[in-house]
Amino acid sequence: MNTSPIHHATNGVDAHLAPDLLVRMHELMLQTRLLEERLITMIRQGDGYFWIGGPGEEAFNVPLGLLVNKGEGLSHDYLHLHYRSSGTLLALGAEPIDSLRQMKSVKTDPYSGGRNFVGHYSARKWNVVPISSPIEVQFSMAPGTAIAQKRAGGRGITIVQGGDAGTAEGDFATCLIWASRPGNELPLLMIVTNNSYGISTTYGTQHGEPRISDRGKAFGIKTATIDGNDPEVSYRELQKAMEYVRTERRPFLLEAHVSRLYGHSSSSGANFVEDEVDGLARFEARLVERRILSRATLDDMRTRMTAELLAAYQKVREEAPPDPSSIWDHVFATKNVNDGGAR
Amino acid sequence: MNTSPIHHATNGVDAHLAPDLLVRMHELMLQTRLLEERLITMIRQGDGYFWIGGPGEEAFNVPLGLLVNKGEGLSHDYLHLHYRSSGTLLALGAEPIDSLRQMKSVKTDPYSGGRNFVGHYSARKWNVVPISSPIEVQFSMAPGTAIAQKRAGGRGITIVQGGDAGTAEGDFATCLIWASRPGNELPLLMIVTNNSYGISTTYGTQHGEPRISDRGKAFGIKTATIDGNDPEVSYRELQKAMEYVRTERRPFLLEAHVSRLYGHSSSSGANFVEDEVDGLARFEARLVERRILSRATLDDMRTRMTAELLAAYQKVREEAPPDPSSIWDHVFATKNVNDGGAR
Amino acid sequence: MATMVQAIRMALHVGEERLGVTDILGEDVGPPLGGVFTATQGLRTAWNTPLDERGIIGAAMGLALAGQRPIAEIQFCDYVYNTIDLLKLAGGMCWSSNGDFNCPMVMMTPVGSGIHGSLYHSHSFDATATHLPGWKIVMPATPRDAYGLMLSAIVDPNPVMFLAPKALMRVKSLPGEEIPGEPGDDKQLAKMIDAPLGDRSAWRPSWPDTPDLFIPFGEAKIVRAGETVTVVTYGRMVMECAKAADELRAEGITAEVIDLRSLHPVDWATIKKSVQKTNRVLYVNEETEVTNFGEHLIRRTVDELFYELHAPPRLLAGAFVPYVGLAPSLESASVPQRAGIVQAIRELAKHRP
Amino acid sequence: MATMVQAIRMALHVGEERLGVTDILGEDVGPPLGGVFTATQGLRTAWNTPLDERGIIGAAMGLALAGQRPIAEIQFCDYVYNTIDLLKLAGGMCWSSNGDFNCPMVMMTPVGSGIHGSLYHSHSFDATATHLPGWKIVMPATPRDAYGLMLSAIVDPNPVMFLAPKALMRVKSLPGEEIPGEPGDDKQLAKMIDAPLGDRSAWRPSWPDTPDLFIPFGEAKIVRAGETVTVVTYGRMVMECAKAADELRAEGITAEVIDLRSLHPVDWATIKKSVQKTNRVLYVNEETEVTNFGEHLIRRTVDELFYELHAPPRLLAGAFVPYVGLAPSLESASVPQRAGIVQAIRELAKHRP
Ligand SMILES: Cc1ncc(C[n+]2csc(CCOP(=O)(O)OP(=O)(O)O)c2C)c(N)n1
Ligand SMILES: Cc1ncc(C[n+]2csc(CCOP(=O)(O)OP(=O)(O)O)c2C)c(N)n1
Ligand SMILES: [Mg+2]
Ligand SMILES: [Mg+2]
Repeated sequence: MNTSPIHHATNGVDAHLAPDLLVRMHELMLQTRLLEERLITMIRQGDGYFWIGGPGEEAFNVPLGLLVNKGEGLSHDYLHLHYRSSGTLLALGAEPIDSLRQMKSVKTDPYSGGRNFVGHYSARKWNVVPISSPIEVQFSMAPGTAIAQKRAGGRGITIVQGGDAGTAEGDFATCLIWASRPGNELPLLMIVTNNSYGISTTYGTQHGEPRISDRGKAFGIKTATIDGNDPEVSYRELQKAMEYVRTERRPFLLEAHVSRLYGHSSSSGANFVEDEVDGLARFEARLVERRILSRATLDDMRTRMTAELLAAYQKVREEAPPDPSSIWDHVFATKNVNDGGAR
Repeated sequence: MNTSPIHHATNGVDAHLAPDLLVRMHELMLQTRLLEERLITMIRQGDGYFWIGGPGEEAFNVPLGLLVNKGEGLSHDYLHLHYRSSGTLLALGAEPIDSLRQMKSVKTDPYSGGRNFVGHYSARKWNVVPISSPIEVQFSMAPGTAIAQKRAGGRGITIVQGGDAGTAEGDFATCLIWASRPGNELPLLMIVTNNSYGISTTYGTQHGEPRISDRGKAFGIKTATIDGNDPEVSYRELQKAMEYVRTERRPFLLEAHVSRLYGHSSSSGANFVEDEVDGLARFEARLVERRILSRATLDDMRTRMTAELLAAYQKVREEAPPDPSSIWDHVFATKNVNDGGAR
Repeated sequence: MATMVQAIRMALHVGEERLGVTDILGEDVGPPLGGVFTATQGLRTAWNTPLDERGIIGAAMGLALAGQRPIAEIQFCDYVYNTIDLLKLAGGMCWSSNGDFNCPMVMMTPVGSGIHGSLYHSHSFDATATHLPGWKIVMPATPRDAYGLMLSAIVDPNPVMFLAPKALMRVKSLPGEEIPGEPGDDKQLAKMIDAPLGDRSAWRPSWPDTPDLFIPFGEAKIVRAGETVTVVTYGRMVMECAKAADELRAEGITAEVIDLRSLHPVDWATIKKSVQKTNRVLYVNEETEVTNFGEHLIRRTVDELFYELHAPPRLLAGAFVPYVGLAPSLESASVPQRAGIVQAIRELAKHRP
Repeated sequence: MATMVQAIRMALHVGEERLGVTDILGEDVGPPLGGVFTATQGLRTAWNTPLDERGIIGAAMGLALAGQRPIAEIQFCDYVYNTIDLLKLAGGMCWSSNGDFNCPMVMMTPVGSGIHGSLYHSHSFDATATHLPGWKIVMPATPRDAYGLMLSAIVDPNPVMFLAPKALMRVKSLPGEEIPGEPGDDKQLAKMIDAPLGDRSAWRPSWPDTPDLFIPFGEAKIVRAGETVTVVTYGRMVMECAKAADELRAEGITAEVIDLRSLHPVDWATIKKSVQKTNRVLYVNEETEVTNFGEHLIRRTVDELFYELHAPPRLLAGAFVPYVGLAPSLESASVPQRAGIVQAIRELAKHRP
């Protein structure tokens, strides 16, 4: 594998990513952060009941979203995400206002019609399967889309992502087993975003495995553990891993160390945590240092996006709640919508 | 670890086990085999509805039973076994007739009162917790007895055993995680008796891990893969592993390759399989070659034990079925019996 | 005449040839065994999975989300209980995404007692299953119904549970209840579609040409017409109730026996009409009796038919003990038996308000 | 006055100090958090587990088999559904071994809606739970009952489920319903046993001296005496039903509200006596309504009291949809509300046979 041209092309430690890509990544990272901060403000103001999200994971999740081969159907990538994936969704092209809608539980929430917590996306047009609250179940489902893609051939892959604590659930092991069946190895990128916490419980008190990614080794699964707080590292390592999965049609287990910048959720206060690495701030400093963006530009961007989010919030505040009788909608499907995509 | 005196004492590849131990192991192995064959005969004659058992695993399970520190309570070993453990139970001192009783579903069945399938033991006096049919659940329960033993100190350990296919269940991963929590490593010997089959499905078609024991490595768990068809190897390796677990109070994952000499169960015909290694026959040939036992003695033993089992069968055939109203017994316990042992 | 297990196999064949079934997955469902009851022998899309029920249900869900048509087998329903969270997710997929995704999969699993299955091959699943919103649930009592309900399950855009009474797997169709297209001669059918004993690597089935026969969900079947008492049941108990009805005919008691065939949706109209005629109703199933689907039906009965009842509606179900024991004395004390059904119908018939 | 969560904490303290509790295990139950509802703050034997519900239940079973007294918390009952197979094993341990082993463990978990919990923090578990033989099941509606039922759960030799209505966690005891020994002043109690915000590493609770108070299982409590209609409920719905009864008093309708407190065993005698007096009965709970424990109680009602009913027995329960939605408009359309209870009681009261 290591001799494939793709790996060479991205392997050079000094090879910087193109400036316009860096700018694009930064823009999405900033947008993600401001969106999450707006959501936190909303919950503080009583415009929602619960907040959970991904501030601290932008440096990993934005590159992930940019690298996804997005679209509907088997030739595009399937995404089995969890509740910290706003960066990925914005990078795919999601509208920030729609997250405000889900936070406010209004009828126009395109992800769940006012039913689910914020950050619980579903976007069939991009193969983003419904995000659910139970930890790690996505790792039991992901082999299914990957099996379909293995059979279909092509370059579409399945991406599944979860936290570090969740790897203690049997579903994580299920995914390792199912991804590596001899002769049926799956085009499946397994991602663990390791923030060293499950709510209040630190990784080190519950896990004897120094690297979660090592769990892939017994199965012959390729692995890596990376600094997910660095968007350039994330981008390059994700690109490598994805290219391997796309072309070899075999699994890869990627562990990314990330931060949890506002604690677990609104239940734990959603206050900024000083002693965690802020990947966005670090990246901005680097962009300024490399003269790719100026401080003034950064300030302008922040002001503009903040205003946009405020305007969006004011709009959402006026939107209607779902009708009570809508609880009866979609208990059953009347037709199969999943195979409507161009395959 | 490797420098501990115990390991040296048992490590020498040439150090034969004492002849009386070999004779004792052989006797129990033969008894186990004949018991299983008697049970198969019973099912053929309509004296039972289902047979499952351990012919082919005697060379591993008998040494295991002999090495157990048997008794009730935390200072003795807890056993979380599965349905192929007759060799272990006979080595602990179980009466063969009691297995016939469970096969015949009579009231006198001491393991379940005529309720459960044969081979589903429960023996509180030896810390053998109830064996149940669902695959691998014992791996989720075993950490519990081991936690109690870790706290109690002493040399008592927990032993959990299951098949190869069952390691695909999340419970196996649960056991790895719970056994290796930093600072709370458990005195837990995890055993996989790998016969390369789950019913009709071969290991190689479903499992990408060349050695199941390798799954322990990411967790810093000590591991070994051994030839479980050789009772001398089994004895020595079990002794080493157990001594490590007893003294270090840390987990060990032992994979033993064994045979499945009469197929999966009566559902698959329970016919002798010619192309698997017969550990008992191989061991007998070795004992004869080393002049520890003669062919004539072996023949006599076989004749005597066969007669004993026939007599036991004739006795059991006359025993009464459980009363219909006994279904209401033991739905609830009226007192706690588990803490009655001397602790 | 086809047995139920042959009927299921033929339906699965039709499914994979004509109705888009892409995967029949489960433990031992592929070659060489083709299922512990032989239900999946010779099927093109059947493959063996790891021994991991969560993986099986999860993979089927993923396949369904990816536009495939999976049929997931749980080898015995006794082993489905570590997947209830996933079943809930599957049943709630369409609702939780507000219609963005649906989850068209079939979960098939053998249920019930009657084969001396002891603690872990005797479970029923209908109480737990009917409490899961978003699932359609069927349970055939004849080979023909198994065939037709399976075809309907395959084309449904929702998750469908196909509960197969294991004691009926080898029971044959009755005359007049054939599967269209099945060969009249049992031996011939067996030769065509049952894998031979021994080495099967070269064997290929030769499938009879059985047409589509979609038995709609929510249509019960009146198995015995009667005037005195309504008996509502499903699965293995259908035959027992029918025979109980036959026995009672000599006493002048005519029981109307209704085979629900599907539990969600349930054919309430047929139950209602019958109870309005007989004014007495007995519900029979094998499940343990506390928080039992029959109790749901009793609730509906008293909600809508209270003043038309000439006797309290009754449930005959499994004893509320942890398991069905292996000894026949235990099994028959735990699960409704013919004599008990006869007795219950007789009591209802004789009951004077 | 103690809140329910404080009452649970005090009971657990008594458990570990006097009744042999060895382990209080679960996700985030140990320091620093002491439970997502603070139920396990400051407890000596509370420790954090990996994020693995199967491991939690399994470890508790192993601990119980090894003579320990574990209390296993599932953080929300919404996350218990991948362990039903283990719960079945625990409930069947004594039966399957014919009395050789028992399994004395407590499984505690928050249940129900009412905190804007959305899809996965609003589940009820009583339907699934009551279908599991071998378990005792309790569900308190007041702090004092939580205290007394927990103590009884701890000393029981069987597996006991302690279902805590999450919406009531912060509700305080009413006068006359204090826990014996609790300080009269809320602030004082909070200072003694609630962990401070911020760094808690040096904090130690100071426990009030609360005596043993074993509330026996199977004894319901009459929360409102009445003559017109019997209302049988538990958990969060007790308060709603009591307030509904209070509202209706002005109309001359007196509802007798019964808080079951334990579901297995259930206090049938109290229900029966009340229904024999009122001749009308409403069952209320939050669970989705198909195959619901209230339907079991309706079955018992028609089995034993059919001819004493002046109206069909009714169930008011959760809508049979996959989840409770987050928007208040959705939640109130899914779960019984006060107005609906009032209406149902009124209808029963006015019903003329
Ligand atoms: C099955 C399950 N158990 C418990 C919870 C409650 N819970 C929500 S988030 C969380 C911690 C998750 O930690 P981790 O997997 O590391 O992800 P992170 O939140 O740190 O990104 C827990 C225990 C849940 N949602 N699902
Ligand atoms: C949870 C569960 N799923 C399925 C079964 C049915 N079953 C019984 S034995 C078996 C195969 C077990 O294989 P393995 O773990 O390798 O043990 P072996 O029988 O080979 O010793 C299966 C699938 C079961 N008992 N439990
Ligand atoms: Mg984490
Ligand atoms: Mg095996």
